[in-house]
Amino acid sequence: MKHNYFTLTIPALKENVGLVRVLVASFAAQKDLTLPELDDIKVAVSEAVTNSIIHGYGNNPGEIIIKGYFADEGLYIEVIDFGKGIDREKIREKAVLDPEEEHPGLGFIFMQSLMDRVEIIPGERGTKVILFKRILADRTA
Amino acid sequence: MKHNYFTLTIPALKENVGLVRVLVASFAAQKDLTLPELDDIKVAVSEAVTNSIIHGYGNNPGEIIIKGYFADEGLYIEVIDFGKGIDREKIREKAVLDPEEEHPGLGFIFMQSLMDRVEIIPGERGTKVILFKRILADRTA
Amino acid sequence: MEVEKEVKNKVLFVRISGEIDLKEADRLRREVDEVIENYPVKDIVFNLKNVYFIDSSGLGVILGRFKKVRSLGGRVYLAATNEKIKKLLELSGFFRIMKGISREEEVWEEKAHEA
Amino acid sequence: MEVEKEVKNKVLFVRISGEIDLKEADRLRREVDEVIENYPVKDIVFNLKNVYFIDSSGLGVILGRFKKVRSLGGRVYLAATNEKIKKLLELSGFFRIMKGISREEEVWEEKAHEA
Ligand SMILES: Nc1ncnc2c1ncn2[C@@H]1O[C@H](COP(=O)(O)OP(=O)(O)O)[C@@H](O)[C@H]1O
Ligand SMILES: Nc1ncnc2c1ncn2[C@@H]1O[C@H](COP(=O)(O)OP(=O)(O)O)[C@@H](O)[C@H]1O
Repeated sequence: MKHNYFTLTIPALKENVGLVRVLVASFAAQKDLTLPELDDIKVAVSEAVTNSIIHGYGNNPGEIIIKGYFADEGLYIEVIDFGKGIDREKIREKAVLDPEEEHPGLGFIFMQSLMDRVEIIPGERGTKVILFKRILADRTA
Repeated sequence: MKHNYFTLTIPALKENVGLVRVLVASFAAQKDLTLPELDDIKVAVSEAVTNSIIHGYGNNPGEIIIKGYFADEGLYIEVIDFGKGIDREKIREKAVLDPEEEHPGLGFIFMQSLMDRVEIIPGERGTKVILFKRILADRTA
Repeated sequence: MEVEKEVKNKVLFVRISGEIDLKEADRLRREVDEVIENYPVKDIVFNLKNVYFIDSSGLGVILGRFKKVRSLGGRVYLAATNEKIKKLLELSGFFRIMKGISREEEVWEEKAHEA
Repeated sequence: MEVEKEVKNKVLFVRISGEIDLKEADRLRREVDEVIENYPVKDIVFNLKNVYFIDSSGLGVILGRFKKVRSLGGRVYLAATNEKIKKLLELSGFFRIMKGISREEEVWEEKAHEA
Protein backbone atom coordinates (compact mmCIF):
# COMPACT_ATOMS: atom_id res chain seq x y z
CA MET A 1 0.00 0.00 0.00
CA LYS A 2 1.22 3.47 -0.84
CA HIS A 3 1.70 5.99 1.92
CA ASN A 4 -1.78 6.76 3.20
CA TYR A 5 -3.08 9.47 5.52
CA PHE A 6 -6.11 11.60 6.29
CA THR A 7 -6.92 14.98 7.79
CA LEU A 8 -10.42 15.51 9.16
CA THR A 9 -11.80 18.82 10.42
CA ILE A 10 -15.04 18.85 12.43
CA PRO A 11 -16.80 21.17 14.84
CA ALA A 12 -16.47 20.25 18.52
CA LEU A 13 -19.86 18.56 18.86
CA LYS A 14 -20.73 15.54 20.98
CA GLU A 15 -22.18 13.66 18.03
CA ASN A 16 -18.83 13.80 16.23
CA VAL A 17 -16.96 11.62 18.72
CA GLY A 18 -18.60 8.58 17.14
CA LEU A 19 -17.91 9.91 13.66
CA VAL A 20 -14.19 10.12 14.38
CA ARG A 21 -14.19 6.62 15.85
CA VAL A 22 -15.72 5.22 12.69
CA LEU A 23 -13.25 6.98 10.40
CA VAL A 24 -10.20 6.09 12.46
CA ALA A 25 -11.28 2.47 12.76
CA SER A 26 -11.73 2.07 9.01
CA PHE A 27 -8.46 3.84 8.33
CA ALA A 28 -6.61 1.63 10.82
CA ALA A 29 -8.30 -1.46 9.36
CA GLN A 30 -6.40 -0.85 6.10
CA LYS A 31 -3.50 -2.43 7.98
CA ASP A 32 -3.66 -5.83 9.49
CA LEU A 33 -4.67 -5.04 13.06
CA THR A 34 -6.53 -7.40 15.38
CA LEU A 35 -10.03 -6.54 16.57
CA PRO A 36 -8.83 -5.90 20.15
CA GLU A 37 -6.19 -3.52 18.74
CA LEU A 38 -8.87 -1.68 16.75
CA ASP A 39 -10.99 -1.48 19.90
CA ASP A 40 -8.08 0.01 21.84
CA ILE A 41 -7.57 2.63 19.15
CA LYS A 42 -11.28 3.52 19.17
CA VAL A 43 -11.33 4.10 22.91
CA ALA A 44 -8.12 6.16 22.89
CA VAL A 45 -9.32 8.38 20.05
CA SER A 46 -12.69 8.79 21.71
CA GLU A 47 -10.94 10.03 24.86
CA ALA A 48 -8.80 12.56 23.04
CA VAL A 49 -11.70 13.99 21.03
CA THR A 50 -13.96 14.07 24.11
CA ASN A 51 -11.25 16.02 25.97
CA SER A 52 -11.03 18.58 23.19
CA ILE A 53 -14.79 19.09 23.35
CA ILE A 54 -15.28 19.27 27.11
CA HIS A 55 -11.91 20.56 28.37
CA GLY A 56 -10.39 22.31 25.36
CA TYR A 57 -13.53 24.16 24.37
CA GLY A 58 -15.53 23.72 27.60
CA ASN A 59 -18.47 22.63 25.44
CA ASN A 60 -18.30 25.92 23.52
CA PRO A 61 -18.00 26.02 19.74
CA GLY A 62 -14.62 25.31 18.17
CA GLU A 63 -12.93 23.12 15.61
CA ILE A 64 -11.04 19.89 16.04
CA ILE A 65 -8.56 18.48 13.54
CA ILE A 66 -7.84 14.77 13.48
CA LYS A 67 -4.93 13.43 11.45
CA GLY A 68 -4.04 9.83 10.82
CA TYR A 69 -0.99 8.33 9.11
CA PHE A 70 1.14 5.24 9.06
CA ALA A 71 4.80 5.74 9.98
CA ASP A 72 7.52 4.21 12.16
CA GLU A 73 5.87 0.80 11.73
CA GLY A 74 2.67 1.91 13.31
CA LEU A 75 -0.36 4.15 13.24
CA TYR A 76 -0.28 7.76 14.38
CA ILE A 77 -3.44 9.66 15.28
CA GLU A 78 -3.21 13.35 16.14
CA VAL A 79 -6.09 15.19 17.82
CA ILE A 80 -5.70 18.96 17.73
CA ASP A 81 -7.87 21.67 19.25
CA PHE A 82 -7.50 25.42 19.59
CA GLY A 83 -9.15 25.67 22.97
CA LYS A 84 -8.02 26.83 26.38
CA GLY A 85 -4.90 24.70 26.42
CA ILE A 86 -3.85 21.95 28.76
CA ASP A 87 -2.49 22.34 32.24
CA ARG A 88 -0.05 19.43 32.52
CA GLU A 89 -0.33 19.51 36.29
CA LYS A 90 -3.92 18.42 36.06
CA ILE A 91 -3.09 15.14 34.38
CA ARG A 92 -2.87 12.21 36.75
CA GLU A 93 -3.02 14.37 39.87
CA LYS A 94 -6.59 13.15 40.15
CA ALA A 95 -7.06 9.79 41.82
CA VAL A 96 -9.31 7.38 40.03
CA LEU A 97 -11.11 6.16 43.09
CA ASP A 98 -11.82 9.51 44.64
CA PRO A 99 -13.28 11.26 41.66
CA GLU A 100 -13.94 14.93 41.66
CA GLU A 101 -17.12 15.33 39.61
CA GLU A 102 -17.55 12.81 36.84
CA HIS A 103 -14.19 13.24 35.14
CA PRO A 104 -11.96 11.03 37.21
CA GLY A 105 -8.96 11.39 34.99
CA LEU A 106 -9.60 8.17 33.14
CA GLY A 107 -9.02 9.69 29.71
CA PHE A 108 -5.24 9.77 29.77
CA ILE A 109 -5.09 6.54 31.77
CA PHE A 110 -6.95 4.82 28.94
CA MET A 111 -4.93 6.51 26.21
CA GLN A 112 -1.68 5.50 27.91
CA SER A 113 -2.77 1.95 28.66
CA LEU A 114 -4.29 1.23 25.26
CA MET A 115 -1.76 2.88 22.96
CA ASP A 116 1.98 2.33 22.68
CA ARG A 117 2.82 6.01 23.07
CA VAL A 118 0.94 9.19 23.98
CA GLU A 119 2.37 12.66 23.57
CA ILE A 120 0.70 15.81 24.84
CA ILE A 121 1.86 18.91 23.06
CA PRO A 122 0.53 22.21 24.40
CA GLY A 123 0.23 24.55 21.45
CA GLU A 124 0.37 28.31 21.27
CA ARG A 125 -3.35 28.04 21.47
CA GLY A 126 -4.94 24.74 22.34
CA THR A 127 -3.62 21.25 22.59
CA LYS A 128 -2.29 18.49 20.38
CA VAL A 129 -2.39 14.89 21.53
CA ILE A 130 -0.45 12.34 19.49
CA LEU A 131 -1.39 8.69 19.83
CA PHE A 132 0.78 5.90 18.42
CA LYS A 133 -0.05 2.23 18.03
CA ARG A 134 2.65 -0.15 16.85
CA ILE A 135 1.70 -2.54 14.05
CA LEU A 136 3.75 -5.73 14.21
CA ALA A 137 6.19 -5.82 11.32
CA ASP A 138 5.02 -9.15 9.94
CA ARG A 139 1.50 -7.79 9.74
CA THR A 140 2.13 -4.44 8.00
CA ALA A 141 2.17 -6.05 4.56
CA MET B 1 -28.60 19.41 16.45
CA LYS B 2 -26.22 22.32 15.96
CA HIS B 3 -24.89 23.07 12.51
CA ASN B 4 -22.58 20.17 11.70
CA TYR B 5 -20.04 19.66 8.92
CA PHE B 6 -16.77 17.93 8.07
CA THR B 7 -13.82 18.40 5.77
CA LEU B 8 -11.72 15.36 4.92
CA THR B 9 -8.47 15.38 2.96
CA ILE B 10 -7.05 12.12 1.63
CA PRO B 11 -4.62 11.01 -1.05
CA ALA B 12 -6.20 9.72 -4.27
CA LEU B 13 -5.82 6.03 -3.47
CA LYS B 14 -8.20 3.22 -4.36
CA GLU B 15 -8.48 2.04 -0.79
CA ASN B 16 -9.84 5.41 0.29
CA VAL B 17 -13.07 5.16 -1.69
CA GLY B 18 -14.43 2.86 1.01
CA LEU B 19 -13.09 5.13 3.74
CA VAL B 20 -15.05 8.07 2.35
CA ARG B 21 -18.19 5.95 2.08
CA VAL B 22 -17.97 5.00 5.72
CA LEU B 23 -17.44 8.58 6.87
CA VAL B 24 -20.19 10.05 4.69
CA ALA B 25 -22.64 7.34 5.73
CA SER B 26 -22.08 7.94 9.45
CA PHE B 27 -22.27 11.69 8.96
CA ALA B 28 -25.53 11.39 7.00
CA ALA B 29 -26.90 8.99 9.62
CA GLN B 30 -26.87 11.85 12.14
CA LYS B 31 -30.05 12.92 10.38
CA ASP B 32 -33.04 10.69 10.06
CA LEU B 33 -32.45 9.12 6.66
CA THR B 34 -33.79 5.75 5.55
CA LEU B 35 -31.40 2.91 4.76
CA PRO B 36 -32.15 3.10 1.00
CA GLU B 37 -31.37 6.83 1.13
CA LEU B 38 -28.06 6.12 2.88
CA ASP B 39 -27.30 3.48 0.24
CA ASP B 40 -27.97 5.99 -2.54
CA ILE B 41 -25.61 8.49 -0.93
CA LYS B 42 -22.90 5.86 -0.56
CA VAL B 43 -23.04 4.92 -4.24
CA ALA B 44 -23.07 8.55 -5.42
CA VAL B 45 -20.10 9.50 -3.24
CA SER B 46 -18.24 6.40 -4.34
CA GLU B 47 -18.70 7.45 -7.98
CA ALA B 48 -17.45 10.99 -7.42
CA VAL B 49 -14.35 9.89 -5.49
CA THR B 50 -13.61 7.12 -8.00
CA ASN B 51 -13.79 9.69 -10.82
CA SER B 52 -11.30 11.96 -9.05
CA ILE B 53 -8.89 9.05 -8.70
CA ILE B 54 -9.14 7.57 -12.20
CA HIS B 55 -10.09 10.57 -14.35
CA GLY B 56 -8.97 13.61 -12.34
CA TYR B 57 -5.59 12.19 -11.45
CA GLY B 58 -5.43 9.34 -13.97
CA ASN B 59 -4.34 7.05 -11.11
CA ASN B 60 -1.40 9.35 -10.38
CA PRO B 61 -0.81 10.82 -6.92
CA GLY B 62 -2.95 13.76 -5.82
CA GLU B 63 -5.22 14.91 -3.02
CA ILE B 64 -8.99 14.78 -2.76
CA ILE B 65 -11.04 16.94 -0.42
CA ILE B 66 -14.49 15.79 0.67
CA LYS B 67 -16.80 18.20 2.47
CA GLY B 68 -20.15 17.42 4.03
CA TYR B 69 -22.73 19.76 5.57
CA PHE B 70 -26.43 20.05 6.19
CA ALA B 71 -28.16 23.00 4.53
CA ASP B 72 -31.28 23.83 2.49
CA GLU B 73 -33.09 21.00 4.26
CA GLY B 74 -30.73 18.40 2.99
CA LEU B 75 -27.24 16.99 2.89
CA TYR B 76 -24.49 18.40 0.68
CA ILE B 77 -21.38 16.43 -0.20
CA GLU B 78 -18.62 18.09 -2.19
CA VAL B 79 -15.84 16.09 -3.83
CA ILE B 80 -12.93 18.21 -4.97
CA ASP B 81 -9.80 17.26 -6.86
CA PHE B 82 -6.95 19.24 -8.41
CA GLY B 83 -6.46 16.96 -11.36
CA LYS B 84 -6.68 17.38 -15.09
CA GLY B 85 -10.14 18.93 -15.04
CA ILE B 86 -13.37 17.77 -16.54
CA ASP B 87 -14.42 18.00 -20.16
CA ARG B 88 -18.18 18.55 -19.93
CA GLU B 89 -18.61 17.18 -23.46
CA LYS B 90 -17.54 13.77 -22.26
CA ILE B 91 -20.38 13.42 -19.82
CA ARG B 92 -23.33 11.45 -21.14
CA GLU B 93 -22.04 11.41 -24.73
CA LYS B 94 -21.14 7.81 -23.98
CA ALA B 95 -23.92 5.31 -24.42
CA VAL B 96 -24.38 2.85 -21.61
CA LEU B 97 -24.90 -0.18 -23.78
CA ASP B 98 -22.03 0.36 -26.15
CA PRO B 99 -19.31 0.96 -23.66
CA GLU B 100 -15.92 2.13 -24.68
CA GLU B 101 -13.51 0.36 -22.31
CA GLU B 102 -14.92 -0.35 -18.89
CA HIS B 103 -16.08 3.15 -17.99
CA PRO B 104 -19.46 3.29 -19.63
CA GLY B 105 -20.41 6.65 -18.19
CA LEU B 106 -22.40 5.13 -15.36
CA GLY B 107 -20.86 7.39 -12.72
CA PHE B 108 -22.85 10.52 -13.46
CA ILE B 109 -25.93 8.49 -14.36
CA PHE B 110 -25.84 7.00 -10.86
CA MET B 111 -25.09 10.33 -9.18
CA GLN B 112 -27.95 12.00 -11.02
CA SER B 113 -30.43 9.19 -10.42
CA LEU B 114 -29.61 8.63 -6.78
CA MET B 115 -29.21 12.22 -5.56
CA ASP B 116 -31.63 15.13 -5.79
CA ARG B 117 -29.13 17.44 -7.43
CA VAL B 118 -25.64 17.13 -8.94
CA GLU B 119 -23.48 20.09 -9.90
CA ILE B 120 -20.21 19.81 -11.77
CA ILE B 121 -17.95 22.78 -11.25
CA PRO B 122 -14.75 22.85 -13.30
CA GLY B 123 -12.15 24.63 -11.19
CA GLU B 124 -9.10 26.60 -12.21
CA ARG B 125 -7.36 23.31 -11.68
CA GLY B 126 -9.36 20.20 -11.22
CA THR B 127 -13.01 19.52 -10.60
CA LYS B 128 -15.60 20.00 -7.91
CA VAL B 129 -18.73 17.84 -7.84
CA ILE B 130 -21.53 18.87 -5.49
CA LEU B 131 -24.07 16.24 -4.51
CA PHE B 132 -27.31 17.15 -2.72
CA LYS B 133 -29.81 14.83 -1.06
CA ARG B 134 -33.02 16.30 0.31
CA ILE B 135 -34.00 15.27 3.83
CA LEU B 136 -37.75 15.40 4.34
CA ALA B 137 -38.62 18.30 6.64
CA ASP B 138 -40.46 16.21 9.20
CA ARG B 139 -37.43 13.99 9.56
CA THR B 140 -34.71 16.64 10.02
CA ALA B 141 -35.45 16.99 13.76
CA MET C 1 -27.78 3.53 23.23
CA GLU C 2 -30.92 1.89 24.64
CA VAL C 3 -31.61 1.84 28.38
CA GLU C 4 -34.04 -0.39 30.26
CA LYS C 5 -34.62 0.09 33.99
CA GLU C 6 -36.26 -2.11 36.59
CA VAL C 7 -36.42 -1.94 40.42
CA LYS C 8 -36.71 -5.18 42.42
CA ASN C 9 -36.21 -5.32 46.22
CA LYS C 10 -34.53 -1.89 46.28
CA VAL C 11 -32.07 -3.00 43.58
CA LEU C 12 -32.14 -0.92 40.40
CA PHE C 13 -31.26 -2.90 37.29
CA VAL C 14 -29.97 -0.72 34.46
CA ARG C 15 -29.72 -2.71 31.23
CA ILE C 16 -27.83 -0.84 28.55
CA SER C 17 -27.23 -1.77 24.94
CA GLY C 18 -25.25 -0.03 22.21
CA GLU C 19 -22.58 2.65 22.60
CA ILE C 20 -22.03 4.86 25.64
CA ASP C 21 -19.89 7.85 24.79
CA LEU C 22 -20.05 11.62 25.39
CA LYS C 23 -23.16 11.93 23.25
CA GLU C 24 -25.09 9.39 25.35
CA ALA C 25 -23.65 10.05 28.82
CA ASP C 26 -26.03 12.87 29.78
CA ARG C 27 -29.08 10.85 28.92
CA LEU C 28 -27.84 7.79 30.81
CA ARG C 29 -27.18 9.95 33.89
CA ARG C 30 -30.62 11.54 33.69
CA GLU C 31 -32.41 8.24 33.20
CA VAL C 32 -30.68 6.59 36.16
CA ASP C 33 -30.99 9.58 38.49
CA GLU C 34 -34.66 9.92 37.77
CA VAL C 35 -35.25 6.41 39.08
CA ILE C 36 -32.95 6.89 42.10
CA GLU C 37 -34.82 10.04 43.08
CA ASN C 38 -38.30 8.65 42.66
CA TYR C 39 -38.06 5.06 43.87
CA PRO C 40 -36.55 3.33 46.88
CA VAL C 41 -33.18 2.33 45.45
CA LYS C 42 -30.30 1.08 47.56
CA ASP C 43 -28.09 -0.83 45.13
CA ILE C 44 -27.58 -0.64 41.38
CA VAL C 45 -26.74 -3.37 38.87
CA PHE C 46 -25.40 -2.02 35.58
CA ASN C 47 -25.88 -4.72 32.98
CA LEU C 48 -23.31 -3.96 30.28
CA LYS C 49 -23.55 -7.26 28.43
CA ASN C 50 -24.98 -5.66 25.31
CA VAL C 51 -22.71 -2.61 25.36
CA TYR C 52 -20.26 -2.75 22.48
CA PHE C 53 -18.50 0.54 23.15
CA ILE C 54 -17.87 2.50 26.35
CA ASP C 55 -15.30 5.14 27.19
CA SER C 56 -14.57 7.38 30.19
CA SER C 57 -17.70 9.47 29.56
CA GLY C 58 -19.87 6.41 30.11
CA LEU C 59 -17.74 5.10 32.98
CA GLY C 60 -17.93 8.55 34.58
CA VAL C 61 -21.71 8.20 34.80
CA ILE C 62 -21.38 4.82 36.51
CA LEU C 63 -18.81 6.22 38.94
CA GLY C 64 -21.08 9.15 39.77
CA ARG C 65 -23.97 6.76 40.53
CA PHE C 66 -21.59 4.67 42.65
CA LYS C 67 -20.84 7.71 44.81
CA LYS C 68 -24.54 8.47 45.18
CA VAL C 69 -25.60 5.07 46.43
CA ARG C 70 -22.45 4.52 48.49
CA SER C 71 -23.25 7.58 50.60
CA LEU C 72 -26.48 5.77 51.56
CA GLY C 73 -24.77 2.45 52.23
CA GLY C 74 -25.58 0.97 48.82
CA ARG C 75 -23.44 -0.91 46.34
CA VAL C 76 -22.91 -1.09 42.60
CA TYR C 77 -22.62 -4.34 40.64
CA LEU C 78 -21.31 -4.58 37.11
CA ALA C 79 -22.60 -7.37 34.90
CA ALA C 80 -20.15 -7.62 32.01
CA THR C 81 -19.02 -10.57 29.95
CA ASN C 82 -17.48 -8.89 26.92
CA GLU C 83 -13.68 -8.96 27.16
CA LYS C 84 -13.14 -5.47 25.79
CA ILE C 85 -15.55 -3.92 28.31
CA LYS C 86 -14.05 -5.94 31.17
CA LYS C 87 -10.59 -4.73 30.17
CA LEU C 88 -11.68 -1.10 30.60
CA LEU C 89 -13.40 -1.81 33.92
CA GLU C 90 -10.16 -3.42 35.05
CA LEU C 91 -7.96 -0.56 33.84
CA SER C 92 -10.18 2.05 35.45
CA GLY C 93 -10.02 0.33 38.81
CA PHE C 94 -13.80 -0.06 38.93
CA PHE C 95 -13.57 -3.72 39.91
CA ARG C 96 -11.79 -2.65 43.07
CA ILE C 97 -14.78 -0.63 44.30
CA MET C 98 -17.71 -2.26 42.48
CA LYS C 99 -18.44 -5.96 42.27
CA GLY C 100 -18.20 -7.68 38.90
CA ILE C 101 -20.82 -10.37 38.23
CA SER C 102 -21.54 -12.39 35.13
CA ARG C 103 -25.33 -12.74 35.49
CA GLU C 104 -27.77 -10.26 37.02
CA GLU C 105 -29.15 -12.93 39.37
CA GLU C 106 -25.79 -13.21 41.11
CA VAL C 107 -26.61 -9.97 42.86
CA TRP C 108 -29.00 -11.83 45.19
CA GLU C 109 -26.31 -14.30 46.26
CA GLU C 110 -23.89 -11.45 46.81
CA LYS C 111 -26.40 -9.63 48.98
CA ALA C 112 -27.15 -12.80 50.93
CA HIS C 113 -23.43 -13.12 51.73
CA GLU C 114 -23.20 -9.52 52.85
CA ALA C 115 -26.23 -9.79 55.14
CA MET D 1 -14.70 -8.98 -1.55
CA GLU D 2 -14.58 -12.78 -1.78
CA VAL D 3 -14.87 -14.53 -5.14
CA GLU D 4 -15.72 -18.18 -5.78
CA LYS D 5 -15.67 -19.60 -9.30
CA GLU D 6 -17.04 -22.79 -10.76
CA VAL D 7 -17.47 -24.01 -14.37
CA LYS D 8 -20.33 -26.41 -15.19
CA ASN D 9 -21.35 -27.27 -18.78
CA LYS D 10 -19.48 -24.27 -20.19
CA VAL D 11 -21.24 -21.94 -17.76
CA LEU D 12 -18.94 -20.02 -15.41
CA PHE D 13 -20.51 -19.26 -12.04
CA VAL D 14 -18.91 -16.29 -10.29
CA ARG D 15 -20.14 -16.00 -6.72
CA ILE D 16 -19.15 -12.73 -5.12
CA SER D 17 -19.63 -11.56 -1.56
CA GLY D 18 -18.80 -8.25 0.10
CA GLU D 19 -18.09 -4.91 -1.54
CA ILE D 20 -17.09 -4.37 -5.17
CA ASP D 21 -15.65 -0.91 -5.66
CA LEU D 22 -12.57 0.54 -7.38
CA LYS D 23 -10.25 -1.19 -4.93
CA GLU D 24 -11.67 -4.63 -5.76
CA ALA D 25 -12.50 -4.23 -9.46
CA ASP D 26 -9.06 -5.15 -10.82
CA ARG D 27 -8.93 -8.34 -8.84
CA LEU D 28 -12.42 -9.36 -9.89
CA ARG D 29 -11.53 -8.74 -13.56
CA ARG D 30 -8.34 -10.77 -13.25
CA GLU D 31 -10.01 -13.65 -11.47
CA VAL D 32 -12.80 -13.95 -14.03
CA ASP D 33 -10.58 -13.48 -17.09
CA GLU D 34 -8.19 -16.13 -15.86
CA VAL D 35 -10.98 -18.69 -15.91
CA ILE D 36 -12.35 -17.50 -19.26
CA GLU D 37 -8.93 -17.84 -20.84
CA ASN D 38 -8.14 -21.25 -19.41
CA TYR D 39 -11.41 -23.12 -19.47
CA PRO D 40 -14.17 -23.64 -22.04
CA VAL D 41 -16.57 -20.89 -20.96
CA LYS D 42 -19.54 -19.78 -23.05
CA ASP D 43 -21.88 -18.09 -20.56
CA ILE D 44 -21.34 -16.43 -17.20
CA VAL D 45 -23.60 -16.26 -14.16
CA PHE D 46 -22.65 -13.49 -11.74
CA ASN D 47 -24.17 -14.35 -8.38
CA LEU D 48 -24.46 -11.02 -6.55
CA LYS D 49 -26.72 -12.22 -3.74
CA ASN D 50 -24.11 -11.67 -1.08
CA VAL D 51 -22.82 -8.38 -2.46
CA TYR D 52 -23.78 -5.54 -0.16
CA PHE D 53 -22.13 -2.74 -2.11
CA ILE D 54 -21.40 -2.28 -5.79
CA ASP D 55 -20.78 0.83 -7.87
CA SER D 56 -19.86 1.56 -11.49
CA SER D 57 -16.32 0.17 -11.03
CA GLY D 58 -17.78 -3.24 -10.20
CA LEU D 59 -20.49 -3.00 -12.85
CA GLY D 60 -17.83 -2.01 -15.39
CA VAL D 61 -16.09 -5.35 -14.83
CA ILE D 62 -19.35 -7.22 -15.43
CA LEU D 63 -20.01 -5.20 -18.59
CA GLY D 64 -16.52 -5.92 -19.89
CA ARG D 65 -17.03 -9.67 -19.36
CA PHE D 66 -20.42 -9.39 -21.10
CA LYS D 67 -18.70 -7.98 -24.16
CA LYS D 68 -16.13 -10.76 -24.10
CA VAL D 69 -18.59 -13.66 -24.04
CA ARG D 70 -21.10 -11.96 -26.35
CA SER D 71 -18.50 -11.83 -29.12
CA LEU D 72 -18.42 -15.63 -28.88
CA GLY D 73 -22.16 -16.02 -28.78
CA GLY D 74 -22.38 -16.33 -25.00
CA ARG D 75 -24.66 -14.69 -22.47
CA VAL D 76 -24.44 -13.18 -19.01
CA TYR D 77 -26.95 -13.88 -16.23
CA LEU D 78 -27.24 -11.81 -13.07
CA ALA D 79 -28.46 -13.52 -9.92
CA ALA D 80 -29.47 -10.72 -7.57
CA THR D 81 -32.17 -10.55 -4.92
CA ASN D 82 -31.08 -7.54 -2.87
CA GLU D 83 -33.25 -4.52 -3.73
CA LYS D 84 -30.42 -2.00 -3.65
CA ILE D 85 -28.28 -4.04 -6.05
CA LYS D 86 -31.25 -4.64 -8.36
CA LYS D 87 -31.98 -0.90 -8.40
CA LEU D 88 -28.46 -0.22 -9.73
CA LEU D 89 -28.69 -3.00 -12.32
CA GLU D 90 -31.97 -1.44 -13.43
CA LEU D 91 -30.58 2.10 -13.57
CA SER D 92 -27.52 1.00 -15.50
CA GLY D 93 -29.61 -0.72 -18.15
CA PHE D 94 -27.90 -4.05 -17.48
CA PHE D 95 -31.21 -5.88 -17.29
CA ARG D 96 -31.84 -4.92 -20.89
CA ILE D 97 -28.77 -6.78 -22.14
CA MET D 98 -28.21 -9.39 -19.45
CA LYS D 99 -30.81 -11.70 -17.98
CA GLY D 100 -31.78 -11.28 -14.31
CA ILE D 101 -32.46 -14.51 -12.43
CA SER D 102 -33.18 -15.11 -8.77
CA ARG D 103 -31.50 -18.51 -8.34
CA GLU D 104 -28.42 -19.80 -10.13
CA GLU D 105 -30.28 -22.94 -11.24
CA GLU D 106 -32.63 -20.86 -13.38
CA VAL D 107 -29.80 -20.54 -15.86
CA TRP D 108 -30.46 -24.12 -17.05
CA GLU D 109 -34.13 -23.39 -17.74
CA GLU D 110 -33.17 -20.22 -19.57
CA LYS D 111 -30.71 -22.10 -21.72
CA ALA D 112 -33.24 -24.83 -22.46
CA HIS D 113 -35.63 -22.16 -23.71
CA GLU D 114 -32.99 -20.60 -25.93
CA ALA D 115 -32.02 -23.93 -27.44
N1 LIG E 1 -7.77 19.04 25.03
C1 LIG E 1 -7.61 19.51 26.27
N2 LIG E 1 -7.61 20.85 26.51
C2 LIG E 1 -7.49 21.32 27.77
N3 LIG E 1 -7.32 20.54 28.86
C3 LIG E 1 -7.32 19.20 28.69
C4 LIG E 1 -7.45 18.63 27.41
N4 LIG E 1 -7.39 17.28 27.55
C5 LIG E 1 -7.24 17.05 28.85
N5 LIG E 1 -7.18 18.20 29.56
C6 LIG E 1 -6.96 18.32 31.03
O1 LIG E 1 -6.40 17.12 31.52
C7 LIG E 1 -7.20 16.57 32.56
C8 LIG E 1 -7.15 15.07 32.53
O2 LIG E 1 -7.81 14.57 31.38
P1 LIG E 1 -8.33 13.08 31.37
O3 LIG E 1 -7.25 12.17 31.80
O4 LIG E 1 -8.91 12.82 30.05
O5 LIG E 1 -9.44 12.99 32.49
P2 LIG E 1 -10.86 13.68 32.61
O6 LIG E 1 -11.33 14.07 31.24
O7 LIG E 1 -11.67 12.61 33.21
O8 LIG E 1 -10.64 14.85 33.52
C9 LIG E 1 -8.58 17.15 32.32
O9 LIG E 1 -9.34 17.19 33.50
C10 LIG E 1 -8.26 18.54 31.80
O10 LIG E 1 -7.98 19.43 32.84
N1 LIG F 1 -13.03 14.33 -11.47
C1 LIG F 1 -12.94 14.29 -12.83
N2 LIG F 1 -11.89 14.84 -13.47
C2 LIG F 1 -11.78 14.80 -14.81
N3 LIG F 1 -12.70 14.22 -15.62
C3 LIG F 1 -13.77 13.66 -15.04
C4 LIG F 1 -13.95 13.65 -13.64
N4 LIG F 1 -15.12 13.02 -13.36
C5 LIG F 1 -15.62 12.63 -14.53
N5 LIG F 1 -14.83 13.00 -15.56
C6 LIG F 1 -15.09 12.80 -17.02
O1 LIG F 1 -16.47 12.53 -17.18
C7 LIG F 1 -16.65 11.28 -17.85
C8 LIG F 1 -17.92 10.61 -17.37
O2 LIG F 1 -17.79 10.20 -16.04
P1 LIG F 1 -18.73 9.05 -15.46
O3 LIG F 1 -20.14 9.39 -15.77
O4 LIG F 1 -18.41 8.87 -14.01
O5 LIG F 1 -18.38 7.76 -16.28
P2 LIG F 1 -17.07 6.88 -16.36
O6 LIG F 1 -16.26 7.10 -15.13
O7 LIG F 1 -17.60 5.50 -16.46
O8 LIG F 1 -16.38 7.34 -17.61
C9 LIG F 1 -15.39 10.51 -17.57
O9 LIG F 1 -15.15 9.54 -18.53
C10 LIG F 1 -14.33 11.61 -17.57
O10 LIG F 1 -13.93 11.94 -18.87
